[in-house]
Amino acid sequence: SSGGSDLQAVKSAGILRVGTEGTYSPFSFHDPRTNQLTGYDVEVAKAVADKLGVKVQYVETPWDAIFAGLTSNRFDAVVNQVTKNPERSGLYGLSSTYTWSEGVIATRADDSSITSLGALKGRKSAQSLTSNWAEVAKDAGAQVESVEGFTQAITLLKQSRVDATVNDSLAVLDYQKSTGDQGVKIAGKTGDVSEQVVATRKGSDLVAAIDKALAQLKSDGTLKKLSEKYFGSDVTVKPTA
Amino acid sequence: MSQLSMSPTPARDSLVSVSGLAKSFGDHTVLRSIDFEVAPGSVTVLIGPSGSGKTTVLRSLNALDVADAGRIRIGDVEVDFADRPVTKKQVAALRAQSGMVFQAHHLFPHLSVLENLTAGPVLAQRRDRDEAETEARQLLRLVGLAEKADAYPFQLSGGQQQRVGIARALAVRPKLMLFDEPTSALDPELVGEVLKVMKDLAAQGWTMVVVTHEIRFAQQVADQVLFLDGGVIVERGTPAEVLTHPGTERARQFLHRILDPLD
Amino acid sequence: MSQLSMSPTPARDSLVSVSGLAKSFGDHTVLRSIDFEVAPGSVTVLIGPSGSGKTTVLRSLNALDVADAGRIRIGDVEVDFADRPVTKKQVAALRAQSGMVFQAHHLFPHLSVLENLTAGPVLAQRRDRDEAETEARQLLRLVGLAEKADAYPFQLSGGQQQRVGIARALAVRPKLMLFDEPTSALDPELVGEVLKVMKDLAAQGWTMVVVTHEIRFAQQVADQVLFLDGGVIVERGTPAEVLTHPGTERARQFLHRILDPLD
Amino acid sequence: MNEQTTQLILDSLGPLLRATVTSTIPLTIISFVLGLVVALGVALMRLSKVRVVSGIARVYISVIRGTPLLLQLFIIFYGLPALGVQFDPFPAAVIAFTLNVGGYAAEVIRSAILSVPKGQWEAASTVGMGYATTLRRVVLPQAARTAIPPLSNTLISLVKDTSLASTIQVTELLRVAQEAAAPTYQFFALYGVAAVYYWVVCLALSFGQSGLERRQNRYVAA
Amino acid sequence: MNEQTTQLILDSLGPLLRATVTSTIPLTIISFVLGLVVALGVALMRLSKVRVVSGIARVYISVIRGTPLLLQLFIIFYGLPALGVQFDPFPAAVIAFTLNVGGYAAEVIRSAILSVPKGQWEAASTVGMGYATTLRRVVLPQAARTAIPPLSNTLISLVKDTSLASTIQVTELLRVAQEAAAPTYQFFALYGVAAVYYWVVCLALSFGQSGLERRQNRYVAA
Ligand SMILES: Nc1ncnc2c1ncn2[C@@H]1O[C@H](COP(=O)(O)OP(=O)(O)OP(=O)(O)O)[C@@H](O)[C@H]1O
Ligand SMILES: Nc1ncnc2c1ncn2[C@@H]1O[C@H](COP(=O)(O)OP(=O)(O)OP(=O)(O)O)[C@@H](O)[C@H]1O
Ligand SMILES: [Mg+2]
Ligand SMILES: [Mg+2]
Repeated sequence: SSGGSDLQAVKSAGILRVGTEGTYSPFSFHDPRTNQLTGYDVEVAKAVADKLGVKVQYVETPWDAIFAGLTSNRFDAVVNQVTKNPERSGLYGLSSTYTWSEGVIATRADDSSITSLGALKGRKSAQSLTSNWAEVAKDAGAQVESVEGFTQAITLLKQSRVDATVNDSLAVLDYQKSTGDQGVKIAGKTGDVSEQVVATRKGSDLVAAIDKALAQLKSDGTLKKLSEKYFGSDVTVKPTA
Repeated sequence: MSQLSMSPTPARDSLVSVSGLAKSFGDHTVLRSIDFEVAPGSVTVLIGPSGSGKTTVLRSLNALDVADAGRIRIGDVEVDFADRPVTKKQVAALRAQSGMVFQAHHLFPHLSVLENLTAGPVLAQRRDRDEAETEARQLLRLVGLAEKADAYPFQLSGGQQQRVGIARALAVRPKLMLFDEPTSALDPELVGEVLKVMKDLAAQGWTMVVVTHEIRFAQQVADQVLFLDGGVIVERGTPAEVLTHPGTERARQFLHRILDPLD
Repeated sequence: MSQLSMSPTPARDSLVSVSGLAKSFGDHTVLRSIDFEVAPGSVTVLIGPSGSGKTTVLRSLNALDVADAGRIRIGDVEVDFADRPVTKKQVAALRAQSGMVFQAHHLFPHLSVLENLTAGPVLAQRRDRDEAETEARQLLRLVGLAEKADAYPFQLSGGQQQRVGIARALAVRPKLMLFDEPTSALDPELVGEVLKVMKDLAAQGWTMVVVTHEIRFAQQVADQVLFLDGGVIVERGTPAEVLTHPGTERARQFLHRILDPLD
Repeated sequence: MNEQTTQLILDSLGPLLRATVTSTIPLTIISFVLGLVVALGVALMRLSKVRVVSGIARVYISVIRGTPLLLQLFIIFYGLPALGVQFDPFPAAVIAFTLNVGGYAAEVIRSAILSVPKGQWEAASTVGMGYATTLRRVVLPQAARTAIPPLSNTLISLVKDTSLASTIQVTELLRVAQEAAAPTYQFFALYGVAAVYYWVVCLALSFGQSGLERRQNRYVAA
Repeated sequence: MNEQTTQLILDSLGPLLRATVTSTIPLTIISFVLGLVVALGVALMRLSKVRVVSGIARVYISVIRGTPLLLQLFIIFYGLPALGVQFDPFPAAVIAFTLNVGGYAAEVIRSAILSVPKGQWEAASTVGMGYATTLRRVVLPQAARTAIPPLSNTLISLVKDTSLASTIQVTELLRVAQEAAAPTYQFFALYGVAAVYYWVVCLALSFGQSGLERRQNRYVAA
């Protein structure tokens, strides 16, 4: 805990400071036309702040430094597709889940040898270490090549230096949509589901307030609307299959 | 207690008085026990083999090297080096009494000739710049370089550089002028111009201590000649005594080798 | 066509023959038209004011500077500099005829004395190392430094360094030895030791061209003296002719200034 | 290169230029000037005969040169708040780069000072100058000649190192390139544009260096 | 620092050490040695009297020093395959660092060569040595003395720059720190451990430098 009440501090300042990457499309990025920060996570954060009755202020920070920023009180919460896992639960105050996503396997369009996780065994898969999809690929027996981000993973895939990359369906779909790239396809699902949450400092009383706000956004349909705007489907509920 | 008297003292016979001066660098004893006096307006020439300690004597007089023992008095300033520690103030007071002309001139390369001369008076002695410049131009006339005031050192010949070095030392109005082999780095044709300036200064009554191998200069200009060997003054006297009729074998050999290198 | 004859030629009177030698640096003409001959086994002394072109003559003989016009023949190698371009091979052939001793010795500081001497024979002439070392030790005995074979240059005095420089030049067995003011950077006491080595070489019959201000050396050792001024040889003859009874006013003044700097 | 990429690059030219001028260049210049001041102090400490003083300077230089700049930035921006000291991004970046330049340039300045012949110190003291005056009027002006080429290396490295400031929320050139690239995944193309900007800045600085060197050489023979 | 973080740091010490020894250090050494070879070639080209040759060397140096190293790595690893040339991560990193060191060290070597007095070239040529022999036996051994301190700067920078190789899949020290940090986002703590390792390597190199300098000084007066 960071001493006093975070919620009180946010309320009295009238501002919720949100750490986000700003270079992670379609979740948190700059609109090329207006240069405004936008994206799914950005809008979710805004909606949460609205419910809390405060303004939102985004602090753009690279992923590597984003939790250092949270800990050193540069901002109050991280809204940037933070995936829930037990280690993180131990270190940070995590909200309830606001997005579910499925793992998918992306391959070259002309490669039909991989259709399921099982087929990854012994093959090369490019993974960003900061996502937990690396874990999934490794567990499936893939030879994991570490990369900085999704773009580099796709580049290696297209240069035939790896055979696949396991990632969030949302990320792959957005890539295909924004680049029109026909060289890459979704070859199969992993069957994993990951849960994205808002992170705050450990023990922060903001978690409860954010959870309440998220519940309200879910019930009044705001989250669903945002999801459909960015992904064409509702990813704010737990998938059934 | 160290003694540093800067108040006027009664007139004495000598301007410089050195006694029991000793100096070692690490284990290596360079000066053993040097005693000599310099009368005001006189020229003292120091000769001796390489490594005998000539430069160290001059540097001790100027306090560039701090002696280990002995006393040095120049004018009204006296420092007893046996009393430790010798303070910065004492060093500065002693140094201010004399001007030094180096073998390798050490002019400030980034300053013009005039700026070289005014650096001491203006930057260190805080004298008025205009006045210092006027005086500097006079000094340049004295050394025959009036028209070079705005040149940079690299634009001068070796002999001219050395003459600027002399003028720079004079510019701080020292009581005593020290010269360390001022002509030995010069082209033989240029030696004359520097020796002539020094001869003029002597004629004008400047007190000078000169290390040189120019035996002829010593013969013509010196009032006393000191022959140094192994950190000790082994002969002293008039030029005639020391140069023409040396008493020691060492001095005889040395003079012979300089005057007749081919024998 | 350039002429580079390396085949034996009939015996001639002179070892070196220079004619019409000219050299400019940019706009600045340093040598105008230099002609002279050097008989085998003779000593030629070049004197003249600073900037008159003495060093440039030596450097042209050694092909460190490539002349603009004129011919140089040393032994069997002749290069006509009017024929352009002068090839690297010609330069190397001419250079191999002579050894050069510099004012500032330019010993290789990272090599021992012995290695300095064997560098040329072993690394450049590809001679046998053992043989080269034996010869190098003989040369060190010749210059009186047999016991310094394993010292590094910085451990020697100036006079010793200069003597190593002479031995190094001899080590490549040149037909002709060139000396550029070999004693002018030395302590006066050390001048003698180098001049003596040079006197010995002359006595042994080495052919030498020497730039020096040591008038006494010239008087005792030279067979011919050339007085250079403004890139031209203005006087030539025996030491007696040029040094004692110079024909031109310029040479008279120059000699006077060197011999009597204080007048 | 397809049309879309070309358009993206063209669109980015303006914003990237703005970031260069409003952020990368000021950050570089301010940090460099302050860094030189620190470096001079550290260099003089390192030259001190008092062992403790020169020891402190040694450790400082060793730590600064021995650890990644990124970490130095992180400690100042994310670490110091734990000790109750909090800086905004730009000041934090200036502090980190200043301290970094201070460590690197200290060694350059020290060796430049040592390259001035001892005779210059002695000549200055014979005409009565003290330590400070000699340093300021005699030694440093001459040391500058030796120091300019390696210092310009430090400066040119700094230009590119400022890109690390993006990690502590300073919106400089590389950050703007990343922002422009994110929606379209064209990181490669936009990094290329950024590289060209960096190169142009470095070229301009190299010309500046040549000019300075020429000025410094006016008092030595050609 | 809480218990969990302490445990994380302790657990990471072994793997980080392994990465330092098996990856960071070999990458540094191989690239540096090859880089020196490139640098010597570029330096000699830069000194050439043929304008085209020295011009090429100039452009090379300017581009290498004027653009971020990160981008040079990206171009070689992600960019060259577009031209049909594809390297594995480690070789790609070696190539990039070699070329980078080549650009920086070239200027150092050039100025060190120029610092050897012209008289040494002349003396060598009077005893019959050609260009190559003079360079190898006379000039370079003396230039080494001048070049060692700035080259050791280049080497120490390289140690830290190898961390950029993590961006092209080389599992070096920083990468292992990131991997260890990823599950818990404790980047800060693990970067700290990595920084200590970098510092130790740099310290060791500094000692090596002092040793070399002492060796070089054996033939000059104290
Ligand atoms: N700073 C120093 N450290 C150690 N030894 C020194 C130092 N200065 C001088 N010496 C030694 O002291 C001795 C005397 O030196 P000094 O320069 O006074 O001799 P010198 O008579 O002027 O000789 P020269 O005619 O060669 O100039 C020499 O052996 C010299 O090596
Ligand atoms: N490489 C060069 N470039 C330009 N000018 C030069 C060069 N070498 C020599 N000179 C000029 O040529 C002239 C003659 O030089 P040289 O060195 O031959 O004279 P010198 O008679 O040996 O003089 P000193 O007695 O001073 O050694 C001088 O004016 C000198 O400045
Ligand atoms: Mg002396
Ligand atoms: Mg000459």
